Amino acid sequence: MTNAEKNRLKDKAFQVFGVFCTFIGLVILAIFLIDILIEGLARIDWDFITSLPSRRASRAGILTAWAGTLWILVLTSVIAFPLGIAAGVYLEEYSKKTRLANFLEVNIANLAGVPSIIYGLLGMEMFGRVMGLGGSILAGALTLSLLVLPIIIVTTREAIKAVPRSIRDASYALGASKWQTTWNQVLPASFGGILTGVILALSRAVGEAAPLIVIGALAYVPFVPTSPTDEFTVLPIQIFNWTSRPQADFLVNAAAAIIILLLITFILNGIAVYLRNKWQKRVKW
Amino acid sequence: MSKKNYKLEAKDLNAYYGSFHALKNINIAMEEKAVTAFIGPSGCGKSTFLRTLNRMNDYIEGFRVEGDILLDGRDIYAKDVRVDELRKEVGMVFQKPNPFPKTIFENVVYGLKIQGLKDKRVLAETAEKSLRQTALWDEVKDKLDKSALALSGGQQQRLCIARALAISPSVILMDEPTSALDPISTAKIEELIFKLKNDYTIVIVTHNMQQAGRVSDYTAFFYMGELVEFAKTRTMFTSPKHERTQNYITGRFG
Amino acid sequence: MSKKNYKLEAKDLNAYYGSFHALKNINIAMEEKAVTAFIGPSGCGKSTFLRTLNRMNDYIEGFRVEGDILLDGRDIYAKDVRVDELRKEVGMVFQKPNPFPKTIFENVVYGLKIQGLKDKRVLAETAEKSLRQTALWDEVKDKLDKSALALSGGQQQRLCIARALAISPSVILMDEPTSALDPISTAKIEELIFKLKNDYTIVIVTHNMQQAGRVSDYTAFFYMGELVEFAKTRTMFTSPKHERTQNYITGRFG
Amino acid sequence: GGNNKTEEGTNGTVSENLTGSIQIDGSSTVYPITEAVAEEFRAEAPDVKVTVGVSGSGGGFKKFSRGEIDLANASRSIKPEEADAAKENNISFVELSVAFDGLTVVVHPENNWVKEITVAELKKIWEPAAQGKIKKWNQIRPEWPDKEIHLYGAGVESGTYDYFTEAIVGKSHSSRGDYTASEDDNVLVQGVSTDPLALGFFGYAYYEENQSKLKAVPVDDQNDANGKGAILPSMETVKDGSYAPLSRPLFIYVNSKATARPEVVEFVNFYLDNAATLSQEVGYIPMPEEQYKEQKAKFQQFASGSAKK
Amino acid sequence: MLSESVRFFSEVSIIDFLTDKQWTPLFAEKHFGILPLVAGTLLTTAVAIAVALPIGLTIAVYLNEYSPGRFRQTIKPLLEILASIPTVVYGFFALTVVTPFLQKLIPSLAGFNALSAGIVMGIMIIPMISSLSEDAISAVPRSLREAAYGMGSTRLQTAFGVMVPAASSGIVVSVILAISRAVGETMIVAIAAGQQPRLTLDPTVPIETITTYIVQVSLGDVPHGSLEYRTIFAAGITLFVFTFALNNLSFWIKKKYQEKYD
Ligand SMILES: Nc1ncnc2c1ncn2[C@@H]1O[C@H](COP(=O)(O)OP(=O)(O)OP(=O)(O)O)[C@@H](O)[C@H]1O
Ligand SMILES: Nc1ncnc2c1ncn2[C@@H]1O[C@H](COP(=O)(O)OP(=O)(O)OP(=O)(O)O)[C@@H](O)[C@H]1O
Ligand SMILES: [Mg+2]
Ligand SMILES: [Mg+2]
Repeated sequence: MTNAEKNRLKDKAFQVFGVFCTFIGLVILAIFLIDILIEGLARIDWDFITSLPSRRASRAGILTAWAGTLWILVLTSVIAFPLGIAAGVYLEEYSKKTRLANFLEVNIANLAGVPSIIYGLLGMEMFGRVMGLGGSILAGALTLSLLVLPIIIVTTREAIKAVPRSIRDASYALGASKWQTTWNQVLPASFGGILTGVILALSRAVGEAAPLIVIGALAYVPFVPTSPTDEFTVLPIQIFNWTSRPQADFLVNAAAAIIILLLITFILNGIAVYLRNKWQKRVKW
Repeated sequence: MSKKNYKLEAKDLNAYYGSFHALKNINIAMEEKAVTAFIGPSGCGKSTFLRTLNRMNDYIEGFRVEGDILLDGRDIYAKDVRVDELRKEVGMVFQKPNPFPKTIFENVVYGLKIQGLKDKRVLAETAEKSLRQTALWDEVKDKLDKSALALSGGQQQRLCIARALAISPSVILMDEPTSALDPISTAKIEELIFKLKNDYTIVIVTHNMQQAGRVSDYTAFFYMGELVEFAKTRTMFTSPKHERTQNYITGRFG
Repeated sequence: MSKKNYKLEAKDLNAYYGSFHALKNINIAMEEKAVTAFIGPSGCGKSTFLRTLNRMNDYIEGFRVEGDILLDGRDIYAKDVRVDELRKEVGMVFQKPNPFPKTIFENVVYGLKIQGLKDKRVLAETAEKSLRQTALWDEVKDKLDKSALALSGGQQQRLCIARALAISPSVILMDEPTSALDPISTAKIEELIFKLKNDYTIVIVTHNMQQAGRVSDYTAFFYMGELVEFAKTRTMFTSPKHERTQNYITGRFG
Repeated sequence: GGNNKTEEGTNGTVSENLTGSIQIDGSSTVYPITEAVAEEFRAEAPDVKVTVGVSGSGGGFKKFSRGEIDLANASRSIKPEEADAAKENNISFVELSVAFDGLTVVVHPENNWVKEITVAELKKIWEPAAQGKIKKWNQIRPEWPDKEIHLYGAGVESGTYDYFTEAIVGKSHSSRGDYTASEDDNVLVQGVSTDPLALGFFGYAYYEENQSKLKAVPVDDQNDANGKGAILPSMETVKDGSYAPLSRPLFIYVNSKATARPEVVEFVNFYLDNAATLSQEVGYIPMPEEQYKEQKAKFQQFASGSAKK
Repeated sequence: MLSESVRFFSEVSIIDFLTDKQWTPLFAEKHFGILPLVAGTLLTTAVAIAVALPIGLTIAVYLNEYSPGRFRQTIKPLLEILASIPTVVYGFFALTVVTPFLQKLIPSLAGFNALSAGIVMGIMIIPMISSLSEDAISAVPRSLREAAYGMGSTRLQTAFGVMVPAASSGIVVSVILAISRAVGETMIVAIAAGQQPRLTLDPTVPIETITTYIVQVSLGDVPHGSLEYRTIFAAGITLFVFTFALNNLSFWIKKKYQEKYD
């Protein structure tokens, strides 16, 4: 066999492997979704979405939980995304490449590996006790923001780094300041990549229960939060709670709640995916 | 000679890429409202010197300059110089065309927009004017809202020139602005340079001796990082002082 | 004419970027072991056509060809054609130099390595040979292990030519291979082309009429996506059939 | 109660138009009962906002001793250091038991050799000295097969584990470490029901819900005073105390400061009035009637005591 | 956190902490050897990365180099859903689907083990690697891809010879983030891996990870403020040191192999 044939074979083999891997991913996803749908879909009805928690599985609903999840996600997005992107931009474009900066760089990635519960403990002390926010939505959102910031910062930096030097050169040479270059050229060109970070950050935040429990999110909340200082519960807490109940009916409830949770993620991710596709199509060099 | 007439001066300029000594003790003074051409074999340091004149090399890791570069008598490497202001004064066209991944129109008006100009009419007018100056208007007028990356090599090059002209700098640095252009477009750009000379100071890098002869008032010949000879173009092309210059110009070299 | 002698043929070729008709009904047959030059104003479709000859346009979204391109009589757009094999046959030097972000040495031997060649000595020898052919050896022999991106524009261009030569394709497509080169380097590349002609079929895009005159056996003149005239270079330069060609060659155009 | 007007002992009658809020946190084991009570209480006093958290007995007591919550759910008694912390903040409290949880010893349904087990045998299996030594069924009873034994039990940080070690080994937190642990009893159910060599323990409700997949083992405490021989856990045997020593009480703790608020007093009374039915509904075992009375009296006394202060 | 750890180490010798082979801080007879937890963390993370890195990178390359654009645009967000499935679901999936399946292949596999937990964790972090790497690869200028194809490279050679090295910075970061997520993951391991601190590198037996331990204790019934409770801070610090070392290593690798393309 000649080298060319070998290479061709490898190429084909990889293609097959690529299809295989992609389909593994998709098949697993399908298994999850189908499994959850089969188990939980029948349970979803208007009552389920609009009822309060209850000891009776058939009457229990997730009104306060999904409302809390939405609150938390929106607030977290509002806090974490601008902050994370700004920090990423600052670190990549502005900060001097000193030893300290290098050290910081390594450690921000490091923070992504700190277990979420530690963020919970930190959040409880910082936001709950010191800032006096207690177990409020705001405290929860701030805590989750801390949790996802490293992901956003690090992905932002990478996306920015990937913008070719020549684009920056062109902008600088036209008299653009650093900020203008960043804002008009670098950010638009890297926005697709940044959005991937945002998607992954959201995906992470949406499923967290432990840190929120620690900062004081509750399991039984019989009223819908109306302001960021209200107490709250979130879907993951409800889900964890239900999965650890002995009655099988609660497991069905959990599956149904998971469907709703995924739906919320879908919608939020969907917005980001839509934007990403738009941006990435525009930018091709 | 009185200093007054010099727009740009380099004094004892040395430049290094890390340990590589790219520019060696350059002393040159370029006249206002004149065209200076840089010539010399590939890799001799022309682009490096050109980029040093508006501090575009600041962003290259390990790059270092010693000595002074004066624009209107002021050191552009001084602490208090704002590089963005400097670059509005000293425009640049790069050796490799580098359009933004935006529309053609956005490319041309970019410089104006960042200066805060918003008036749509003025933007459109300037865009048209710059594109006409670079003989690109007819080719792109129907696709101003298409991506600049979908242009041919020569079109991109002219677009980059148009983009630099749009902000009306007082000095324009051009690194082989016609390398990808056909003779007619080249002629148009040369004409343009000739016209621009009335208002602007122009520095151009070129490999085309005829071009240097046609458009420039002064010529600087670089060789291996050194400025071998700098003189009136006519003088240099007819009676160069150095043998090296002579050999290079007549193509008897290497 | 017998088909035998034609290395490359295009038959009723049309090409589109989306709805933009970039090449219009091109019919051309290029002889083996000859140099064919493509000339024409910027944006007329030279690069597009060149890139169609080794299917580099496959990767551009919205790009579409109709008609046939035959290499040694076989349609290169046929289903069973392996593009990677095709491109080993039909090498290419792009209009904008695009070295890999690797060392100079790695750049030159890349093509050999992907073909599975591992012998260090052979690699080193081929690298030296190719770099000598493109007159780059002396400039880079001490920094073969440095990044190719730290080269000057002209050096990068020669590196890309060297890289394409190293895999010894039977056809070499060059898109303005000397646009960033000084006259001496240009002369060396032209000499090289002249030598290569003995073994290779060469297609070259150039804006330099003198260059076309010096190196090519045949010349094709493109205008607005059409092949206006295709003839022996000597014939075309002395007695062009079309007025347009005449005007373009003599620079009386626009 | 001291300054409120609850009619004693009547289920579910609560004075109208109460307002305010009640914060409860603590053990996730007790949570279902409290949730059920809160749910029912809401029907009685819709303007009282009751919230319940699940940050564990430890987390609950921490908040409790800082005065951040009114009631703490607990699956174990308060520890001296936690009580001290409460004292520092001038908080006194009362412990009220609200239901039983019967820890059930289970094996795989295909296990045909274990018909019953004694506390001594359980101790032999679970005590620290057993670690790495007791590995086979026949080491416990020679007639049992020469097969590995796989152990499943509550996580070491749970009140369940606390109680189990205390009851079986005799010393809290003293046991072998090489067993599969989880605080999620459903996980343990999954483990035991798929492992023919398994022996595990967890809450009665989880056994009851999964009877087809599990086999409960009668436990003999060798004390004929509370039932002779090996006894299977069931509603009755746990309630009447004959299933010993593995039925444990679950608690709520009430903060003295909170008892100044009528809604809290009402709530606790309501809790004790309804715990019997509600705890059974969510899978736990109610205490005998008279014990609820005792708890209620205890609370009344405490509430009036702290009201005087 | 630091002060809590300091208090912890004033009560427990750091030497015991690092050398004792048993971790039983909650038992009557206490041992404070962190090594079993570190081993558990290492093990599950290694399994997860062994699953996610090849699959994730393959998907990234496949989507970028082989598949048509539309396909990529649909597949990428679909795969990203994998990252947002609640981890309880993954945990039970590992326990009730993956473990029984694996037991058919490896009969000696324990019902709770690091292998299933690791594999499932790997599935969870696939999108981190596939999406971020794909972004990094597609940010490489087209001229480089053209250069490679122009030399007669196959798609595979273009991908791994040119595109992946040019995108290495972004790819390394995607892997770092994925590892971080795996290291910090709790629920999957808590449900499927058995929670038995055990100093072993055998993935077929039950283990416990640092994070599981931390979560169980902080949400369990242990009194806060006690020595037992403070172990979680010591464990947290250990984890931090662990990821710190890991990150420094990967940054060093990144620096060394990074290619700049302009
Ligand atoms: N990717 C693209 N998408 C759309 N249109 C394109 C694209 N690339 C080139 N074109 C258009 O196709 C026409 C031919 O382009 P081509 O690059 O072939 O010109 P050329 O003859 O090589 O010009 P030059 O000498 O300037 O390089 C031009 O009008 C150009 O604007
Ligand atoms: N970024 C860099 N790092 C290190 N060396 C560099 C870098 N850029 C250029 N050089 C080297 O510096 C020397 C001068 O380069 P420069 O780009 O100024 O040449 P030039 O005169 O513009 O050549 P050309 O006509 O080929 O564009 C060359 O030898 C080149 O290899
Ligand atoms: Mg140059
Ligand atoms: Mg072209």
